[in-house]
Amino acid sequence: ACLTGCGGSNNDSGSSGTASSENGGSKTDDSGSDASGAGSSESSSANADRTLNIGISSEISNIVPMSNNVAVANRDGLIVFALYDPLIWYDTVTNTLSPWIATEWSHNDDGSEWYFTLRDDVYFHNGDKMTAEDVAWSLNLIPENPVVTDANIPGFGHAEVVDDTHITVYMDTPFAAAENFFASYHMVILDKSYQEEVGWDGYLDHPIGTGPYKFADRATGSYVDMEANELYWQGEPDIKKVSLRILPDANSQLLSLETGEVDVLQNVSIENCKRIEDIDGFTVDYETAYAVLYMRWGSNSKLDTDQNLRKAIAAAVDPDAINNVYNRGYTKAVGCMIAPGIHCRPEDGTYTPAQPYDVEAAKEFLANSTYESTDVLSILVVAGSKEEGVCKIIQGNLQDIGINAEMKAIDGSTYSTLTGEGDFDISLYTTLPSLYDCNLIYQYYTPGTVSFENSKFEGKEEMGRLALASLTEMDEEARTDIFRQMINIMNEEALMLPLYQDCNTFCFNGDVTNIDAIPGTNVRIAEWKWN
Amino acid sequence: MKELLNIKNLYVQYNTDEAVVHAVNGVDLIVHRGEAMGLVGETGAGKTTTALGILNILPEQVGEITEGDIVYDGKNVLNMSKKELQAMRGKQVSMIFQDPMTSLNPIITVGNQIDEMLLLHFKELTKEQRAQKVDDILKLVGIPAERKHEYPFQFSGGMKQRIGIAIALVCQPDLLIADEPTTALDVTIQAQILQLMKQLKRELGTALIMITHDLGIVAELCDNVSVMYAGEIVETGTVEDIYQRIENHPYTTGLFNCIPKLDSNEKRLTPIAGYMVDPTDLPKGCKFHDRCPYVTDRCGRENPKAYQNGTHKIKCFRYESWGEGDSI
Amino acid sequence: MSKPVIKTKNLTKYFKTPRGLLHAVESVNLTIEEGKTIGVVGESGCGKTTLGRVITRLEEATSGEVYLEGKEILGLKGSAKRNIYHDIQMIFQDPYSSLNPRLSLGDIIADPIETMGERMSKKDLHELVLSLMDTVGLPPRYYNQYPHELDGGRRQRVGLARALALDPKFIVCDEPVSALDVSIQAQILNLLMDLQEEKKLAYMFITHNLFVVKHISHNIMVMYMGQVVELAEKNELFAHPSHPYTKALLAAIPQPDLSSRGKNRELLAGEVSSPIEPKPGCRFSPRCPYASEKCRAGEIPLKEIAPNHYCVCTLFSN
Amino acid sequence: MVKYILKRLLLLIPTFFLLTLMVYTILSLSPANPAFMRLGTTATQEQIDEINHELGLDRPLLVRYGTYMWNLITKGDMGVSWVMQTSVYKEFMERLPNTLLLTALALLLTTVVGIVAGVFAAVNQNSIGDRTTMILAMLLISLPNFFLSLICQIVFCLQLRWLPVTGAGSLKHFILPSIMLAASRIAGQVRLTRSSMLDVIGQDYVRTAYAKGCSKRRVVFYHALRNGLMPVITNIGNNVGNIVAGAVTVETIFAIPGVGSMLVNAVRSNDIPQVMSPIIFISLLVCVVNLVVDLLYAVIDPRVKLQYR
Amino acid sequence: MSQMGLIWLRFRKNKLAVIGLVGIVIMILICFTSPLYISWDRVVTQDLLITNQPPSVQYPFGTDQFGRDLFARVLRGGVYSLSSGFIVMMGALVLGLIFGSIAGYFGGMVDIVIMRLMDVFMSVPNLLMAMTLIVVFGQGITSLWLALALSSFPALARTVRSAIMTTRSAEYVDAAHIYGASTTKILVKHILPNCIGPVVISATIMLGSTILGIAGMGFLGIGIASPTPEWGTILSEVKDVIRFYPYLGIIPGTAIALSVIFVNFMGDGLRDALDPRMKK
Ligand SMILES: Nc1ncnc2c1ncn2[C@@H]1O[C@H](COP(=O)(O)OP(=O)(O)OP(=O)(O)O)[C@@H](O)[C@H]1O
Ligand SMILES: Nc1ncnc2c1ncn2[C@@H]1O[C@H](COP(=O)(O)OP(=O)(O)OP(=O)(O)O)[C@@H](O)[C@H]1O
Ligand SMILES: [Mg+2]
Ligand SMILES: [Mg+2]
Repeated sequence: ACLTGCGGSNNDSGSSGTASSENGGSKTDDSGSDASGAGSSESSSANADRTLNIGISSEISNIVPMSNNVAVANRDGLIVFALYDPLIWYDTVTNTLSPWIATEWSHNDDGSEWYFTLRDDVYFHNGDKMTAEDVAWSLNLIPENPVVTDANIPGFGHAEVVDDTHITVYMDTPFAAAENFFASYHMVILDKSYQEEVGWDGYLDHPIGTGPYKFADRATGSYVDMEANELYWQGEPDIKKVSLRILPDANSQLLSLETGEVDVLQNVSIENCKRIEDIDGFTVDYETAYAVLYMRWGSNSKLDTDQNLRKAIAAAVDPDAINNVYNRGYTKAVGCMIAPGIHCRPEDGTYTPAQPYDVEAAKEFLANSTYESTDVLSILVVAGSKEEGVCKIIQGNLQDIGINAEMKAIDGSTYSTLTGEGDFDISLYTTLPSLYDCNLIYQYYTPGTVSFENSKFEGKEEMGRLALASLTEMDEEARTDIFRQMINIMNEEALMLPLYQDCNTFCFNGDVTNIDAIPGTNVRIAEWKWN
Repeated sequence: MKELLNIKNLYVQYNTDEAVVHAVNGVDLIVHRGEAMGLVGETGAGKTTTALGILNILPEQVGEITEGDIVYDGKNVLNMSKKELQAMRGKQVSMIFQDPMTSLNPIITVGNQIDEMLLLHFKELTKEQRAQKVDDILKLVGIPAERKHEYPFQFSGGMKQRIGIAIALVCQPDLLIADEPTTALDVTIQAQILQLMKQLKRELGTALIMITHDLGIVAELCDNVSVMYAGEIVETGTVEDIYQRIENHPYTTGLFNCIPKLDSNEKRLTPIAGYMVDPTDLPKGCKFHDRCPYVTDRCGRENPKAYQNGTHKIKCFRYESWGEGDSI
Repeated sequence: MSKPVIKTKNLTKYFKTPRGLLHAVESVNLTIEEGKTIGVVGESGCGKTTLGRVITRLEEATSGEVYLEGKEILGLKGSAKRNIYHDIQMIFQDPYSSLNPRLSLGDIIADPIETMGERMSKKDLHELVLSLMDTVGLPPRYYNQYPHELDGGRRQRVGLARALALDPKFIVCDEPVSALDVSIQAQILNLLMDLQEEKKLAYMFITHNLFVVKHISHNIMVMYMGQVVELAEKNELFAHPSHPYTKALLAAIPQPDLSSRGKNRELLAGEVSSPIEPKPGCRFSPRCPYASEKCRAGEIPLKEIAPNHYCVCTLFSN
Repeated sequence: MVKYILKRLLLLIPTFFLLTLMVYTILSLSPANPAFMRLGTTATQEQIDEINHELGLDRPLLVRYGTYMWNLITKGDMGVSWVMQTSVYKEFMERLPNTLLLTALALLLTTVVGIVAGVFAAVNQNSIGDRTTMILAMLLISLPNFFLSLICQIVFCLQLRWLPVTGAGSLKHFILPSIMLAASRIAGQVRLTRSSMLDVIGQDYVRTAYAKGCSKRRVVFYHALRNGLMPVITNIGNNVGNIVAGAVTVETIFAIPGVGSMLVNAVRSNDIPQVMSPIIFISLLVCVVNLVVDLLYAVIDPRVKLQYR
Repeated sequence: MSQMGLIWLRFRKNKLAVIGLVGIVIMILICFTSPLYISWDRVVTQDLLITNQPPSVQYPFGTDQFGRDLFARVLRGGVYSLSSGFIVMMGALVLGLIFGSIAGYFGGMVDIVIMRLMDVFMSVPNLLMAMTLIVVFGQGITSLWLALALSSFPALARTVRSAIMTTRSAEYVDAAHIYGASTTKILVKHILPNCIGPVVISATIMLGSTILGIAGMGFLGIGIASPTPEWGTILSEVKDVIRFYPYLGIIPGTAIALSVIFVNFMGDGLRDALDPRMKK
C-alpha cells in the first residue's frame, strides 16, 4: 500500500524491462530463469501488484552497511542481500563460495593481495552503472569504520582500481578468512557518486545498491518496502513488491500470518511452528542453523579460575533434554561452539568433545570445587530472548546438583556491557559466526580485548597465542589444526559450554513458494516466487 | 377564600441503610388562596419533608410517601403524570430553599437561572419578552437588572436569597413555599427579606407556606400557623389563636418559653425537658408525651385527636373539652 | 470592681489575600472581668470569630497586645505559649466539626488533660473525665460513645467539658448555640450560666442572636467590619442604642409576639462592603442614614456617651 | 486569560527541567556502557575509551545534560542515537504521529465512554444498568493488557476478520489498539464520573431545578453534568500520563511504530538521546494536557474563569 | 456503635463489596497456606517430559512449557502477587503519607515544591522507572516494588494532601491547638486518622493495579525473574504459546482477574461505606 515513496522507479519501468531481459540472457548463474520464466509471467499477472509481506521481529540495525560505526546484525541478512550485492556469494547450504559481483578472485601466496575481476553488467538502482571505482570505494570504507570492521577483517589495508573490471585489495597483514569477509553482509557495494551527491544522511534515507530489490519506503520501527529491480543483473525477481514488517510480539506475528496480513514469518519459535504446520494452507520449513547456543563464564567470576566448578556445571547441564523436549528435537547437539561445516572447523571426532551430561560426575566436580552452598550464580540472558526459556531449564539442571542459580534477564546493552566487563557468572547466548568462519573462537581469545585481558583462567596464554596465529594462517589445514587445539583446550578446561545448534525456520502461506530455510542468514528473497 | 392546597393524612418515610426514618406521620394541612401559613417546628420535625412532598421531589429511592393525599387545586399531586408535575412545579407551586449558598447552580448566570423558569413554563414568550420579565423581577427583589449576567458566587448571601425568591416568583405562582428563607442570613438582611415577602404577598396575592423555627418571623408575616412536632402537626390556628398564649399545645408553650426575652431580666430559661424523639423509633401515643409537663398515662397509650375551638385546633388531651374537630 | 482576666490593647488582625489586606479586626480594646460575660455581636464576617481566635492565639495578631491577668501573652513562645491554655479555652460553633469523629467522648475530654495537665493514673483520669461529664450534664454511659451518635446539644456539652478540663479562667464561646434548636439552646445557655456562677468563669460570647446575647452577657460589644462601634452594659445598650448600626440591628429583630405585626420596619439599605483595604473613617458610613463628610474623614474616637457606654460615631464626637 | 496561560507556561519550565534532569540522571546511573553495545565481545580498552569520548561520556553528568538541553533548545537538535547513529529527531518525528493518534483516540474513548457510562450509571443509581456498567468497567481492568489484547485479536481479527492484527497504515489499524489502551483507564473514569455525578445530583441546586419543573433529562444535562464534570476533567490530565505509558505495551503488541516502543527500545539499549525525546514528549504532553484541562475548567467554571481575568 | 462499626454496617449491606472481601480473603487464605502442603520443589521442579500437559488429576491445572506443576505455581504465585500488591501499596502509602501530609499541613512554598516534584514523578512512566531501576539495582522483585511504589505514590500524596487540607481547618484541630497539642500530635492523632478514608480507597485500588502492573512488566521482559511463580510472570512466561495451550493462560489470568476484581469491589464498597453521601 505504501509503495509510492519512490517516484523515479515508476518512470524507469518501461525501459528497464528490456534491460532486464538482456541481462537475463547473459547471466551465468543457475537461477533457473528459463524454468521459472513461464511460471513467473503467469503468476505475475495474478500477483503482479501484490505485495509480499514478511514479518520480522525486530528493527533493522543498519540499512546501509559500512555507512557508519554500526554493525549490521545477523538478522538483517534478509534485507541486506535484497538491496545489495557482496563481491562473492557464500552458499551456507553447501558451504561454498561462488562468483557474484566478482566473477573471479584470487590472492597472492602470503595473502597480502587479493585480485578481483568484476562483472560489467551491474547497475545501481538509480540506473548508474556499477564501476570498479564504486567497488574500490566501497572497500575503502572499511578502515573508516574501524569499530565494526576491525573485528571482522583485521589487517585490511586498502583497495585500488586496476581497470574497469579489476581491482586489487591490499592487506597490511594477511587475514585467513578474508574471502569469507568479502562474501559477508559487512561488505556490500555502494554507489559512490550517489553518496557524494546526497551524503550519508541521504544514503540512509534512501539507500541504493545493486541488489535484486530497490528500496522504496521505510518507517522506523514499522516497515521497509522494496520493489523488484528490473535492472538486476540476474534478472528481475518474481515477486515485485516486498514489505518487511516489524512485528515484535510473537502472538501478533502468528495472527497476522493466519489472517493473511503477512505471507512469511521468519524464525518463529519451534513450538508455534508446529502449530502452524497443523493449519491448512501453511508451510513451515526448518533448517538446522550454524548459530550455536553456548554458555560462557564471567572473567570476574569464581568460574573463571575454578575449573572444577566449570566442569560441574558442564556435566550438570543436559543439552539433549533441552534439544529434544524444549525444542522438540529440531535443534542439534554440538561438540564445540562452532557448528559443523563452518570454514576451518575440525571434523567431529578429531577433537575432544565437550563435557558430557553426567550428574554423578557433576556432583563430584562440584565437591572438589570452591562452590559453597550459599553461593548464588547469576545467569545472564537478554530479556525476552529464546535463551530466557533455556536458562530456566538450566536453572533446573543446576538445582539438581545443588547449585543455586538466579536468572538475570536484562536488556541488550546491559548484557553487552556486563559480558564485556566480565561481571557475571554465566551467560547464555546464541551466536552465528558472521563470516561463517571459526571467527567466534579467536574473537573471544584475542589478546587486547577487555574480556580476555580481565580473565585469569589457566590456559590463557596459550589460547591467546593460538588465536593470533589463527588470524594469519592462510593454510586451511594448518589453520584447522590451530582451531582443533583451541577447541581441545576449551573443552578440556570447560572454557565454554556449547549446548546446541539452533534451528532456522520460515513459516509461510500457500501463496508463496520456493522459500527455503538455510543454516545461515543470507536469505535471498529474490528466489521466492508467487504460487 | 378558596382552598388551594389540601394535604390529607400524609406519611413520608426515608428508607436509609441503617433504618427507616419516619419523617412525616399523618399531616393534614390546608392552605387557601392568598393565605400565609407558618409552619413551625424544631429541627427534624419534618417541615422540609412536607414541603418536598407537595412538589413530589423527595429524594429518589430514599424518600417514600407511604400514605395520604396531596391535593393541589383539586388535583392529586401523587397521581399526576410526569408532564403534569413538571408543569405544576415552578408555575403553580414554587419553592425557596433554606440555604441560598447551595441552592443556586454555581455555573449558570443568575439571569439564566431565572430565565429558565420562563423558558420552561412560558414557551410562547420571545427572548426579549423573557429578558424583560427577568429584569422586572430582579428589580422587584431589589437587584440591579444589569447584574443578571453574573454568577451566584458574585453575590452575597442575602442577594442570593433574593435571587432565589426571584426565581420562585417569576412565574407568579399561586403558592410559594419558603423553606426557612432567612435562617442562613444576618438579622439585618433577614429583615430585608421579610419586608420583601410581605410586600410580595400584598402585591401579588400569592399564597405562602412559610417554614421556619423562628416564632418571630411567623408573628410578623403569617395569617395562620401550624406547629409541627415529630412529623405531626400538633397545633394549628390563626396567628392570633396561637400568639395569645392562653391555650396552646404544651410543645408550643415550651417553644415560646425557650426563647430568651428582651424585656425581662430572668436569670434562667425554661427549656423543654428531654430531647426530640428519634424519628426512626417513634413512641406510642402522643409523640411529645415523654417531654410534656402535663403528661398522663393516657398520653403514652393513645395518640390524641385534634380538638377544635373555632379556627384553633390542638392535638392534646388537655383540650378534649373543645370537642373533636377535623383532623390536622 | 472585680479583677480583669483578659484585656486587649489595639488588637488588630489583617489577612493577606490576593486582592489586598483584609482588615478583619481593627484596633480592638476590651476588658473582660472575672465571672463576667462580654457579648460580641455583629453581622456575618465582621470579625467576631477572628477576634476570638486572635485572643486565643489560634491566629497570630498583626499588632496589639493581649493581657491575661496582667501578663502580655502575644509575645510568648513555645511552652510558655502553650501554658496560657491552662487559663484560656474556647468552644466552637459547629458541634459537628469540633469533635474528632475518631475519638470516643472519654478520649476527647481526656486529651487536654493528657496533653497539658499533670500526670495521673488511668483510673484518676477516668474519674476526672466522668466528673467533668457530670458537670456538663452528660451521664457516664456516654463515656465510650462516639460523637456521631450524639445530637448537637449533647455534643456541645462535650465541647464544653473539654474546655473545662484544664480548669480555665476564660472561655471564648464562638456562637456555641447558633446551630442548635431553641430548646437545646436554652439548655446550653443555662448550663453556661450555671458554670459561670460556680467557677467564676469569664466568657467572651460571640453570636449574632440578639435574644441570646441579651440573656447571657453583662456587657455587649457591637462590631461592624472589624471595628468596635458600640460597647455598653447590656440593659443600657438595649435601652439606649446609640450607634446607627446598633439601632438598625435592634430594629431588625422579629419579635415573637404580635406587637410588630403589620408594621413596616425601618431597614438598612445596601449590603456590607468589602473589608479588603477599606477606606478610612467609619466603615458603616456607606449604609448610614446619618453619614456626613466627617464620617469619611478619618479616625473617629471612642466616646463615653454615658457611664460605661462607649460609642464610635461622629454623632457623639462633640 | 492570556496572562494566565503565559504564567502556566512559565511554570512548565522548572517542571520540565527537573523531569529531564531526573531521567537523564537515572539513566546515567545504569551500568550499561554504550561502547560495549557497539563493540561487543571484541572490544579493546582503547576502542571503548574512543567511543566514550565520542559520546562525551568522559565528561561530567551535568555538562552532558547541559549540552544536550542547550542543543535541544537552541537548535531543536535531539542528538544522534548512540546505538543506531541515526538522527533521533527524524525517528521521533516519524513515530510521533502514530503515538499522537493512538493516545488521542484512547483519550477520547476513555473520556467519552467513561463519561457517558458514568453519567448513565449515576442517573440510574443502583439499577441493573448501573450494576452492569460498573461490572463491565471492572472486567476491563481486571486482565493484564497484553492478555486482553490477545483475546480481542483472536476474536475480532482472526475469527471475525473485522480488524487487522497489526500495523499502523490506516485508521482501522488504530481501533483495537486504542480500545485496549483505553480499557485500563475507562473503569477509573466511569467510577469517578459516577461518584461525581451522584455527588452533584445530591446537591441543593439540583433539587431547585426539579422544583422549577425541569425534566430529569434537563436536570441531568443542563444542571448536573457540567458541575459533575469538573473532577472528571482533572482526571483526564492524570490519564494522559498513564495512557502514554500504556502505549508502550500496546504499540509492541499491535506493531505500531510509536514513541512508546521507541522508549522501550531505547531504554533497553540505554540510548540516552533516544530515551530523552519520548520523555520530553511525554512530559510536555502531560503538561500541555493539564494546561488544557485547566483552561477547560475555566470554561466550565465561571469562578475559575473570573479568577483568571 | 463506633464509627468503624457503622462503616462496617454500611459495607456489609453492599453485596459486591462483601463478595470482594470474602473473595480476596479466601484467595489470601488459599495462597498463603499453600506453603504448608506445596513444597518449593514442586513449584520449581521441571520435568521436560511432561511439558504443556492439560489439566489432570495429578496436575489439576496442567503443566507449563517446562513441565512445572501449574497448580503449585499458581497457588504459590499468589503469595508473591498478593504480597507484592500489598508491599507496593504500603510503600506508596508511606511515601504518600509523608509527602502528602508535609505538603498539606505546611502549605505555602513547601506545598508548591512538593507538588511540582509529584508532577515530575507522575509524568515518568512507571515502566521507564522500572526499567531504569532494574538496570541500576538489578532485576529482582525489589526493583519492581520500588518502581511501582515510586510511580504510584504521587497520586496518593495528592489524595493525602487534599484530605489534610480539608481536615486541617476542622474545628477539632483548632480545639487541639487550644489545649496545647504539638504539631506532631495533631497530625498523628487528629488529622491523619480522619484522612484515612480516601487514602484507604486509593490504596485498595492500587493493590489491584499493582498486580496488573507487575504482569505488564513481565510482558515487556522486565518482570520478576524466574523461577519465582508470580501470577503476572506465569502469564507472561506462557504468552507466546498461550494460543495453543489456552489453559496455561486462563488459569493465571483468572487468578489475576479475580484478585483485581475482588480488590476493586472491596475498594468501591469501602468508598461507599466511608462516604455517607453515597448512602442509599
Ligand atoms: N434524605 C434523607 N435521608 C434520610 N433521612 C432524612 C433525609 N432528609 C431528612 N431526613 C430525616 O427526616 C426527618 C425530617 O427532616 P426534615 O428535613 O423534613 O426536617 P425539618 O423540619 O425540615 O428540619 P430542619 O429545621 O432541620 O430543616 C429528620 O429526622 C431527618 O433526619
Ligand atoms: N484565614 C483567613 N484568611 C483570610 N481571610 C479571613 C480568614 N479568616 C477570616 N477571614 C476574613 O476575615 C473577616 C472576618 O471573619 P470572621 O470569621 O472573623 O467573621 P465573623 O464575624 O466570625 O463571621 P460569622 O458570623 O460568619 O462567623 C471575613 O471577611 C473573613 O472572610
Ligand atoms: Mg428543613
Ligand atoms: Mg464566625
